[in-house]
Amino acid sequence: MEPAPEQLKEMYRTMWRIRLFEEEANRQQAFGNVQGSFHMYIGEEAVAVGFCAHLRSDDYIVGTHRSHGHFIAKGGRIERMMAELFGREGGICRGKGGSMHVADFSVGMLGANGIVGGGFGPATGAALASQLRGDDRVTVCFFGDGAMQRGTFHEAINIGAIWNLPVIYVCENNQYQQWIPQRRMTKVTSVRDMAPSYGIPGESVDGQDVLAVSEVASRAIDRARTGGGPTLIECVTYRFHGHSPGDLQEYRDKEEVEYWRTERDPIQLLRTYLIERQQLGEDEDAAIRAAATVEIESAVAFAEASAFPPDEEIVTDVYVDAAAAS
Amino acid sequence: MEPAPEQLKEMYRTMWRIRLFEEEANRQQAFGNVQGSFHMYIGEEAVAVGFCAHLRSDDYIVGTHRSHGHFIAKGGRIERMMAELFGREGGICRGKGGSMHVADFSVGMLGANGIVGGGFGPATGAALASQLRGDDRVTVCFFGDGAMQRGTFHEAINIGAIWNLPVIYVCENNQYQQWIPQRRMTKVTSVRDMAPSYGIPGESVDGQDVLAVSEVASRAIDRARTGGGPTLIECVTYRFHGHSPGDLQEYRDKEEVEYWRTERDPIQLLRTYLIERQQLGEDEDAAIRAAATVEIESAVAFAEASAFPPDEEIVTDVYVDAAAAS
Amino acid sequence: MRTMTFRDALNEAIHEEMARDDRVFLIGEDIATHGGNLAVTKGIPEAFPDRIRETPISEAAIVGIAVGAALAGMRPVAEVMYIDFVTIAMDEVVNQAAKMRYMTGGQASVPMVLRLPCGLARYSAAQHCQALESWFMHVPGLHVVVPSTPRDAKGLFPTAVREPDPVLFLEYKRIYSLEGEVPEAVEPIPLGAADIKREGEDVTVVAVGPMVSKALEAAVLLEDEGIDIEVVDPRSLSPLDVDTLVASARRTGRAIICAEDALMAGCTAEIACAVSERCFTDLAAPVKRLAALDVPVPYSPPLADKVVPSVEQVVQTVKDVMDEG
Amino acid sequence: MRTMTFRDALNEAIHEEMARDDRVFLIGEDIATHGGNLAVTKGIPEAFPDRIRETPISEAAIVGIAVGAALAGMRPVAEVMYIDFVTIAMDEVVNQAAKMRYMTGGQASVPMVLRLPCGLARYSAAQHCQALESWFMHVPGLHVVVPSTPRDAKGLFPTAVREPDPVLFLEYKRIYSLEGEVPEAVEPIPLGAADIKREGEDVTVVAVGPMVSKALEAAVLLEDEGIDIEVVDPRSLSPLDVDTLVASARRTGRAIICAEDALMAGCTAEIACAVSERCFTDLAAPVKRLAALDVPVPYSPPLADKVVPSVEQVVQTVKDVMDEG
Ligand SMILES: Cc1ncc(C[n+]2csc(CCOP(=O)(O)OP(=O)(O)O)c2C)c(N)n1
Ligand SMILES: Cc1ncc(C[n+]2csc(CCOP(=O)(O)OP(=O)(O)O)c2C)c(N)n1
Ligand SMILES: [Mg+2]
Ligand SMILES: [Mg+2]
Repeated sequence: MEPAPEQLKEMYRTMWRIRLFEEEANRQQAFGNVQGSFHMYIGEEAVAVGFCAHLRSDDYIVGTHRSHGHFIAKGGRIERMMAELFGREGGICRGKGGSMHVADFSVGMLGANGIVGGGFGPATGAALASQLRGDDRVTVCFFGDGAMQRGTFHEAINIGAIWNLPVIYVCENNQYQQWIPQRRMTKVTSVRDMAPSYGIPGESVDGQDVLAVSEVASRAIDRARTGGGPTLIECVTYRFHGHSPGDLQEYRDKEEVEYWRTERDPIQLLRTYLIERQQLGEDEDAAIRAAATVEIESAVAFAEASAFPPDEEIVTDVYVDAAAAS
Repeated sequence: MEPAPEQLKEMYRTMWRIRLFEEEANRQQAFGNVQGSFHMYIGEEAVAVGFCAHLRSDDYIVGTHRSHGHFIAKGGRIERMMAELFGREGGICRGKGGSMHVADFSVGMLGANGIVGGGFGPATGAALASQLRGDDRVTVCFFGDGAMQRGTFHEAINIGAIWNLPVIYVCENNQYQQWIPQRRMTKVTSVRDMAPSYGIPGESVDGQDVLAVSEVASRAIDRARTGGGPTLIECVTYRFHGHSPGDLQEYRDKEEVEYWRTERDPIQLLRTYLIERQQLGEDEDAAIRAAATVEIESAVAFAEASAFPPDEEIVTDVYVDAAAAS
Repeated sequence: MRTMTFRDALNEAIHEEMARDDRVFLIGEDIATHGGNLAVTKGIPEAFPDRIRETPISEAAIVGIAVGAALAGMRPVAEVMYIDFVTIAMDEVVNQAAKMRYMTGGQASVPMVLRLPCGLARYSAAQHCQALESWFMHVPGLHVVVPSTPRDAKGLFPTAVREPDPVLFLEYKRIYSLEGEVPEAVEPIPLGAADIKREGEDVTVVAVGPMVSKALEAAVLLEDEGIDIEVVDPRSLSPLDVDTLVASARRTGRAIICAEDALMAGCTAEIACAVSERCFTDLAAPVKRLAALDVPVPYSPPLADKVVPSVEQVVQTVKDVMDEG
Repeated sequence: MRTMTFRDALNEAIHEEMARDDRVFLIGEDIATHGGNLAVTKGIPEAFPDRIRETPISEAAIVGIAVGAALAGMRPVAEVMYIDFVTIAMDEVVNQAAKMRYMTGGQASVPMVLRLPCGLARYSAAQHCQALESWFMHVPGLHVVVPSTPRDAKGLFPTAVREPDPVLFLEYKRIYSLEGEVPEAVEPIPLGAADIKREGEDVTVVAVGPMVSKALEAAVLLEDEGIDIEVVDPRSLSPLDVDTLVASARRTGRAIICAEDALMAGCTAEIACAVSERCFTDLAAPVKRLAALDVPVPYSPPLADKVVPSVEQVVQTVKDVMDEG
């Protein structure tokens, strides 16, 4: 079922917010305001957006090391993520996590993860919590094509399957794992082909086409929510930037990158689609970008205005603050 | 290709040696001469024997926590295994390993393992050693149906596959993992169905029929030896005894056990086959058992004659003995 | 007062916590069959059929799932069949459970208990007999609890379940059958509260887990020789109640630290250091450690029996310390 | 003498060992691309194309495969990209590699090196900055090596490769770029041989890994104040050269143990204990530990910078110890 025009525009808007957030964060990274590990999601926006469009605010998602997009798509507070990247006390994790650990529990974003494949167990566990409580929340577990080779993929999906948990395993197959082409590290041509090992449905979808993603996502989420159990979904996508800043990218052809950037940009694809159907006018398009730009600018302002955490913060949050908790 | 009668009789003999070894060890366990974890292979003999019949002495095998049968089938020194179970210094591991750690490196038996699924990596590594050296050895990795759910299964087989290593992954599907029926822990009906996840051939075979096992084994071993890469093979089998001594076995029906013991005993099946084809006479049959009985009796005598290791042995073999090594 | 075994006391505590709070559930291998691998979860499947989950042999997932369920508001009690297998789930314990609160700036809470049967038992050799408390002491964000008596098991378990941060609950297998007095109702015992199991004047013997009853036996033997030892049980190793240990050592002027983990970089090193640092001018003799040999645990029963410290070794070490000053 | 970085010294050592022995091969993630994740394996794919294996993201398999290849007669040098991820392969390290020789009564040999880049760097937060040496010191059957200078890296690596038992080779990421003198030919440095990096009279400063250069800097500052410290680098933590440490502490009468791992149950606890036990009557002040804070490593740069001991802290601790006695 095709999303309503307003819903599509909302997706379009969210993709722009992700894109502009990251472009700005990348600039800030170059300036030295953002330190640490930093992995850009640009090019893959349709995946996070296509899935999160169908999630409720009390549903859960579990991210990866490349999770700015997941955070924004799930409705996380963007200015607090920027402050997090700046390492400030106004950061969503009070500056303690940084890019690889962004999380916003107020909207069910249970955290990025510095451990590739570290999210399979926790995502499955969040889904188990829903099942035990008898609520109808759904958990979406995002992971990379590289993460698929971790043992945790196998262990957790098997359990998700035998217990029929409300969880969707979403492989963001951007075709590279750090500097290595995915095809060298598996003999399987599609991640979907691994679903039979767990006796669950598998799907593969064009991850640049947010409509396609949205459709597959909607079906899988509905199924999970109504007791139909897990689905394994591959979204074929591409990261436009290097694995992390300074990546020389000698492992892939410039033409390949160029092709994806120009022909397969999920934002441009949706834009063309909307414009062709006259669901988006030039003005509205400009307004969407302008609003996103303003939002990102104010996120930077928020981050800059926030102080670095005081030294005492080094030792807090290791354990619950007993005084505060009681 | 059917094995020659002499080869079949050799398999028959080896199955008896395993059976009688374990029956005796089990008695010794009841007497208290054998302590520690103790898992019996009786009922599953055709698997180890059907595979090892096609291995050279310089090929490698990697076992499980249930490895007396693998040890004997690969040609390990039986009296030294008995002494090991007795915890004596004449034991194959000088009494330090016990049942879960029997190994005989002189015949390529690289060790049982107390960690379920602990063998996948090491087996794959042994096969990598052969590939790096350019020798034509093959490694057989035995594992249980329960081990299939460990992450190591997934990680190691994927690497075995992408590197095309000379290794055969053999699932001894005895339908239980400790006290839990395998079917509760996976939605897959045959382990073979997981082979496509790794892009390698998968087979499933009646593990009580040593001829069938032998045929599948021979093909897979030949393929591995000639550069054809790994195979994933399921042997459907059954353990006649409990998981370990004292197992109440409330989790399975007595009738089921009875059925497998009487109708599906791999030794009796082969015996009937040989007798029907007049490849084995009553006398020869009796002689085979008698010889095995004598062998086991002398193994017990050897074990009893061996002393417990002296106290100083507690601290040796933690690291190489520098004096001895130089 | 009624007496019961450590196993039964723990079982009772599990029952009570599950009855009290329906967010508590059990997850692990073979826990709902035959009363569980080591018969600790007897009766739970009947009493709480919906809150006990038997898993495949997937330790990394067991712990990872517990982390996720805890993040989502449940109170998982996970079991890894033997502590030796927690090696498979160290990422989940160390990088996920322990660090989540910190990495999220306090947003996340991981209120989970990880039950870890540990130590020697039944001659099951090197991969089934380990004691690994010092690894977990070294990881900020974890609590490490080592009960030594049925009563402490009964009192520490509810504390562990109610704790908002992850607790590793170490169960020395050899004391499951230890009998002891357990009141009908036991107050939850706070973490970080050492317990003086026997008062004494001459030597402070800090004893962890199964060393507690050995130290108490040694005390009786030493009494005959006119030596009066104080036996202090830290009960939790993280947090560690250094104050109580130090106060005792200051009073007696001598301290021995006894545990069943391997000597090198073991829990005895941390405890001995903590005491030494603060009692430099108070001690008549150096703090001594009594721990397991630095070897994998051998199978052969006569060898295995010599790996961890015996009552006789406690007695001898106390005498040595008395002789030294 | 020529100078080079720690990274280049190690790279040269890898080249030389691979040229010397064709059983040596490398296995790990991204090691053959862009010179490896931390640029240590530069040039190896060109020089030894058949002996470098890039793997999927499968740490348990990487180490398990190394164990198997070692059992079958090869000399694997495995890399886990950051020590934080060795948590995924602890079964392979602890239950397989470390215990194989013992469990098989000496039949098995596991001559493998596990390279573990560790410690803080580039503000990569709690899951990419750990220092876990004490875990491995606690496991009988493992060797633990922590080079602190380019020269030691060059001398310790061949020893590690030639060792018949598994060696964990800890590479503090922040010292990859440290420059130092390295002779054209470096003799392999035996394990268990501490090195006195600076002789001094007043205080023994035992320094592990990156703390060595900080201690040397502190020495210069302290000289101005008339305090003369001796800086001792254990170089391997298992085996640990207690004799050299004790001899130094006896001579100076004061000892401080400095490392970058977390304080509680860290490597400083074991070293401090070993010295305290044997120097009871020789010391003018208690042995002091200087280690990382007991916290996960925070991202925020100003906080992260305060987690491990600084030169100033070394200076201050030395002064405190001088004041104490
Ligand atoms: C367990 C683990 N191993 C290795 C790494 C280092 N690492 C970080 S990202 C990455 C590549 C991940 O590839 P993929 O899962 O495809 O995600 P992508 O980066 O392509 O989004 C690697 C190897 C890690 N963080 N965790
Ligand atoms: C990693 C690990 N988890 C759990 C155990 C405890 N355990 C020993 S044998 C066993 C069942 C194994 O089942 P399977 O692999 O099917 O082998 P089988 O016993 O049937 O031969 C279990 C759970 C173990 N030894 N190692
Ligand atoms: Mg990828
Ligand atoms: Mg089985």
